[in-house]
Amino acid sequence: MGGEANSRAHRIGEVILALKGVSLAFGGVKALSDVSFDVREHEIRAIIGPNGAGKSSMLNVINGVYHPQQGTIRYLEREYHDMDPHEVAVSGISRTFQNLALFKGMSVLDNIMSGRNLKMHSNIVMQALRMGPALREEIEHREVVEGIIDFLEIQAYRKTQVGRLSYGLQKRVDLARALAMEPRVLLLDEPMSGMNMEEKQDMCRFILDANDHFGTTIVLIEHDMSVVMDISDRVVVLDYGKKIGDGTPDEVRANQAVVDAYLGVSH
Amino acid sequence: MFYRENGQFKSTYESDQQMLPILQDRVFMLVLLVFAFGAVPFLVSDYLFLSLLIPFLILTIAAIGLNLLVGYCGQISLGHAAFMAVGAYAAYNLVLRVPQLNFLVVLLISGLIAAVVGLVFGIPSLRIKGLYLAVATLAAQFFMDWLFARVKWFTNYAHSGSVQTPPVELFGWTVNTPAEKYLFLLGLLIVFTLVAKNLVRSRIGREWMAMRDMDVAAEVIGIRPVYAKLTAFAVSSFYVGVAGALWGFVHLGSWEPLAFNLTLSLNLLFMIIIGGMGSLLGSYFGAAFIVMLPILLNQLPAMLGVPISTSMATHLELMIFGVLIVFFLIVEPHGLARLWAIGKEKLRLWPFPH
Amino acid sequence: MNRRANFLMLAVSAMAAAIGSTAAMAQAKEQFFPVLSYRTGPYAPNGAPFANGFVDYLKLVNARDGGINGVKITYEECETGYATDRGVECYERLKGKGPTGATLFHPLSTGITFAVTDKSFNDKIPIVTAGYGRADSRDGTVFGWNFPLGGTYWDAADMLVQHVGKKEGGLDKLKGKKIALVYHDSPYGKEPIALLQERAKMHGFEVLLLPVTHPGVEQKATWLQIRQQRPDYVFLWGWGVMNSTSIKEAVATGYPREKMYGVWWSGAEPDVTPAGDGAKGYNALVFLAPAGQGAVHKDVIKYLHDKGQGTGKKEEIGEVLYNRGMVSAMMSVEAVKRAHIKYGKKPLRGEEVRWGLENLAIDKAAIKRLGFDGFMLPVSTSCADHAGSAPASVHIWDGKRWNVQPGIYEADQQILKPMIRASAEKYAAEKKINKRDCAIEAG
Amino acid sequence: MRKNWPVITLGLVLLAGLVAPFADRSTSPGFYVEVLLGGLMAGVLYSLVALGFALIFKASGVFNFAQGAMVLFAALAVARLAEQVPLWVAMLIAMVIMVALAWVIERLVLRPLVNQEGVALLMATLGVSYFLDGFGQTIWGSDIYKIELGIPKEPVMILESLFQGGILVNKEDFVAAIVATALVAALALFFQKTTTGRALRAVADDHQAAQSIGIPLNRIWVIVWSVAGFVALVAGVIWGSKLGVQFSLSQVALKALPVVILGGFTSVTGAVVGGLIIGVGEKMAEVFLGPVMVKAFDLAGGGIENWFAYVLALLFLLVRPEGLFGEKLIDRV
Repeated sequence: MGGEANSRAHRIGEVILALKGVSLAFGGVKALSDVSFDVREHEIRAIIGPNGAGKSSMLNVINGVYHPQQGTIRYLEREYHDMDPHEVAVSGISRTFQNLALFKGMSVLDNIMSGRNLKMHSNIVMQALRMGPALREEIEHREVVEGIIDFLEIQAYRKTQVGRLSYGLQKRVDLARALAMEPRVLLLDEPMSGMNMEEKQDMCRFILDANDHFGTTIVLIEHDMSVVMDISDRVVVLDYGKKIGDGTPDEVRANQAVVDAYLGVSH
Repeated sequence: MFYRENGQFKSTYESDQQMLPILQDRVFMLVLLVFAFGAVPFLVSDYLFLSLLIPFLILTIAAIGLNLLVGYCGQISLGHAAFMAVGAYAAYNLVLRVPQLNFLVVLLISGLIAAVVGLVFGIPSLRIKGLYLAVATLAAQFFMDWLFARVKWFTNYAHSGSVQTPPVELFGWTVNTPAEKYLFLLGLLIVFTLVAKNLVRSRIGREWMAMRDMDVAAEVIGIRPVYAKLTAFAVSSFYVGVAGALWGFVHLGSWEPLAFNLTLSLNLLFMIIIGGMGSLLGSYFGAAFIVMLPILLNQLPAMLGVPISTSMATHLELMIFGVLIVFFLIVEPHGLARLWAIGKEKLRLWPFPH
Repeated sequence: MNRRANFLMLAVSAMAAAIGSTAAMAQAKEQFFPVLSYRTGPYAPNGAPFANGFVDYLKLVNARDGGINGVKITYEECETGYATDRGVECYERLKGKGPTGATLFHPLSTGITFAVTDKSFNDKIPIVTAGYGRADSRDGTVFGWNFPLGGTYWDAADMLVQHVGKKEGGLDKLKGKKIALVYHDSPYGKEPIALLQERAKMHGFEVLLLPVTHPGVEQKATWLQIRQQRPDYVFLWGWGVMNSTSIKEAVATGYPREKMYGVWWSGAEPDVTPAGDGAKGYNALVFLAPAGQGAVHKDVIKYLHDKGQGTGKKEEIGEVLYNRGMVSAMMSVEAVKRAHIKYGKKPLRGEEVRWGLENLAIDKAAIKRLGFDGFMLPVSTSCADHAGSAPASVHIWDGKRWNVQPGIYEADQQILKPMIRASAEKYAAEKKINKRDCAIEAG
Repeated sequence: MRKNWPVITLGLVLLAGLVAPFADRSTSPGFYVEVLLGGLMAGVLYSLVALGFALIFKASGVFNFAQGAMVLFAALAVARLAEQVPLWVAMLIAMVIMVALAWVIERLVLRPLVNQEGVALLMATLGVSYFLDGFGQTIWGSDIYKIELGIPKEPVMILESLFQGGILVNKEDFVAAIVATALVAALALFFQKTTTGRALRAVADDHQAAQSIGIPLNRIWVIVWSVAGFVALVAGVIWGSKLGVQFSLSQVALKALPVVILGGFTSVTGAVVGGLIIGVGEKMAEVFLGPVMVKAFDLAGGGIENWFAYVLALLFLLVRPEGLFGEKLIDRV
């Protein structure tokens, strides 16, 4: 597997995202305590851990949905105490959601198009009249979106309301929407949960392709150990909101604490 | 059998993004427009114009406006009649104080003023959601009711607080007879529908719907809730403000602050819920339903030759209205527009069941 | 299929309606009276007796006299619920009915009056507002179709000021006094404000404005303010439940009922009875029709109620609002009779009825002949003055019945006239109306 | 401390509002106390209706717009029945009718609409309220009817020694306030102490969990709507005896809406405290602030109490979206 990673078009680069001493609590419940880790450009970074370990909270901190009480986040040479979701999106981080946060009332096409919103600039009057730049823009971005639709092989469902799609397809639309933002860093929250083997393989391929073709840095939460170990460059392990391991898949696999806390219990 | 899209292929994205992609729909719409513009003015009595069609056309604009906010952006408002009032009083004062303005410009400015006021009252939506927001919007309703009743400048110091308007004039055309009013309003409604359609299938519409469907996810893909919600409030109030100005100038001709009270706000909400939230067509259905139903129910006993007192007829009307609302909510919570869509789907497959 | 069916229905109903309204049965010798009423909603307790009196009189004319000079009266009620939009719909619904269209309208709400005044110019149907409506509509040169017979709220306010002035021992004694106006927060309640302020300027008293929100059940704060400000008099401009609530709150805050004066719409039985003994000593203006029974009531009982044809309960015959309904109907019928002289004894159009209304002359003899002796004072109108003289008295509730006090008041037209002219001019300018010239029309 | 600052701010603002009238020297303490009492008495009644709202919302997530119509319906029933039978019998029968009504509403409206969105449910209750308005007037009539509780209506002077001019208190209002307070206390106890009350709270917290431990949801709903019907009955009788029983009663309930948003939809305490704050606040505002505003802006009359409560509630929500005592909701992704 390592060989494949080395043959990538984009070499793994410098650290672009780093969390330092992040703690997050809801009321009295601690979700994260003093977690630090970093992500390098173009790499696939996995976050693993048992249920309730604080993995999703981690992502939510990164894209500004939750505001941590302590710690800093360093992204693209800038230091933040907490992040603002809009700013995060503008600076090129996008994500998918564990429990599907698609826009259920909208078609597949509209869902993915909405991922392009930051790249569209025509004003509201032009949109109202659907004239000139607004119309051109719609068509331009539609072409990009069609490219993503082709890439993820969901052409047949373009105009279907996403609420009516199967779970696996919805996951793909979720990914498509995130990709439509042309992100530098893509956060994937259990992209393969609830999928069968074949769907999982497809999804793996998409993730790797995205990483390979577009050079997207990927931060991934996944339960399926074999997948994680297969595709990720480095793995961080959380348990009860604390980091208990960090390193290449092989290192993590060898880490006794991880084995006890996670692998040992879960499998 | 005749309603089918087979063989109609789209070769460009532009043609794929048409409003009515299916040929038969376009033909139907054309026939409908020709009928509405060409035939209705000659067929319909003044009573139908004044009591049904004109209120229907104006309230449809208002319902579309409210639907943009509630149905598309997911923000509830129980106080939209207040923004109608803003539009109406703005138009009244514009016509009064700047008489040389073209009425279309007056409408535009009134709408913009309503939009600004709507935006201000939309600010709470950034903090509160759902039913809390619904009740909070009542503040707009009661405050505006009060404001226009109390601040004398708005009513030009009318001693009874009631204002009257001159007939609408447009490029030398005085919109006076019921049929003229109908045509004028129909024209406006079509423009407003097209604009609304354009908005909801553009970026801004997608942002609204994203806010409605999953606000956290919307934020994460870079949609600013402030922008999305406030534009929805503003655009919605613009529509409703224009509808208010029309309601005052074209329908009532003279009104008091009570003309834009809570009942009207609730009726607007009924329109979009019964018609279908998040559907422009639904706004039409809902407005028609709410305008027609009470009048029909009120006259039904007399039409059927059942001799009952007017008070009984009104009580029956209230009861049936209530029952129908509950009935519709139970049978088709997505409104008449969904029924229409289902009907169309069936027609598409007809005569083959699958 | 669905939509085509819808369309067909719409088209058919549209055509049916069109045919129904135009193809009038021109031969029928009938005069159609639309009756806007409100028998439900917050104001039903007041609306019902009025409507019953109105309809009873119309029925009586048919039953006793065989119609107006042989022209049968037909009528249709339409429920407005005191709501303006419903009222306008009723107006539209009824204006074209009958062989000659609606005779005239009694909108029975100041709000509806404002709305339909607008339409009267096109439809050429008189709007009769007996004791309500727009104060400025007395001016027939601008308000060609409005007839505030029996006086407007400016008349009423003026008479009340005169009355309290007399009580104080002269209008000049009002200087430094404080009069609170507790009013229904609608065009109805706001109408008298202009006149009161004018009078206040003249005599140097202070007007305290206390609006009460529809429907008027929440008046605690209003009466606390009265308790704080201690006005010398309270004028009550309420309707429906608001009246009785005001009197109850006056009791609760200890404001003397003797110093409270209601307009003629705040001085009926439903207004005082809910307050029980507390209402004793409360005053109200009464114009045209105080409570009690006279010759015409006997006829109503004989021709209608004894035959089971009565509209409402027998007990309410003779109540203030019932009588007022009857008088309103009577004046309408008399207007038609008057117009028959000019146009012949046939069904008349609204335009022709207007002539009758503008040349109304109900003198003492006529009142007696019609059986209204003691229930109204003479009325006469002209093209320029659509209200005629509008005298009224004050009556006091003694806990059981209304007692009319001696002394008949009439508004000081010296004060009213310039105000009416100014207001009417403003209306004409806003609506872009060409004024009528009464001299030419008469010639 | 930091978390409570909106509440503290509100407290300070209200306190300032309470003190403000004395900026005008002519305010006499006696009159001030009268206004305060007037506000409290109005507030207790608001609390009562707000409690009806809160109960139903807590147990079934329904924002019950029909509360006002229920007040009217119950009052009409009592008034008309009392013409035939003694008052207490009339009230008993009316209570039976309200329970039957609760059952019908549960069966015909709520059950089919379970799992619908909040707005749809709100609209449904509006439908119910239209129906009740029409139905009530059809079977009971649309005149003004009386409910005679036998409380004297003449006011009494108290504390004449303490304040100049004494304080005018209306016995009727006073009795009403006591009854309402007792009812509020009883309901609070019912919620906290009885098994059914605890079951109701369980349902409110988690429908599925409540069902899984064997609390029958439908029965709970009938109970809670019956309780709301009972509250409506009491409010209707109190108001009806004060104002006369007629159509307008149904609109008084609108006054309770700002109370529930200020207090928090789900909170019994919130309904009570909110009612008092709003009752006192709007009377104070109308009597003391109103005339100042009229003078300052040359308004055509005061009447600010119509919106004051709403604006107060709204401003408060801006700093504390869940209301005074409501539960904070955390979005989970």
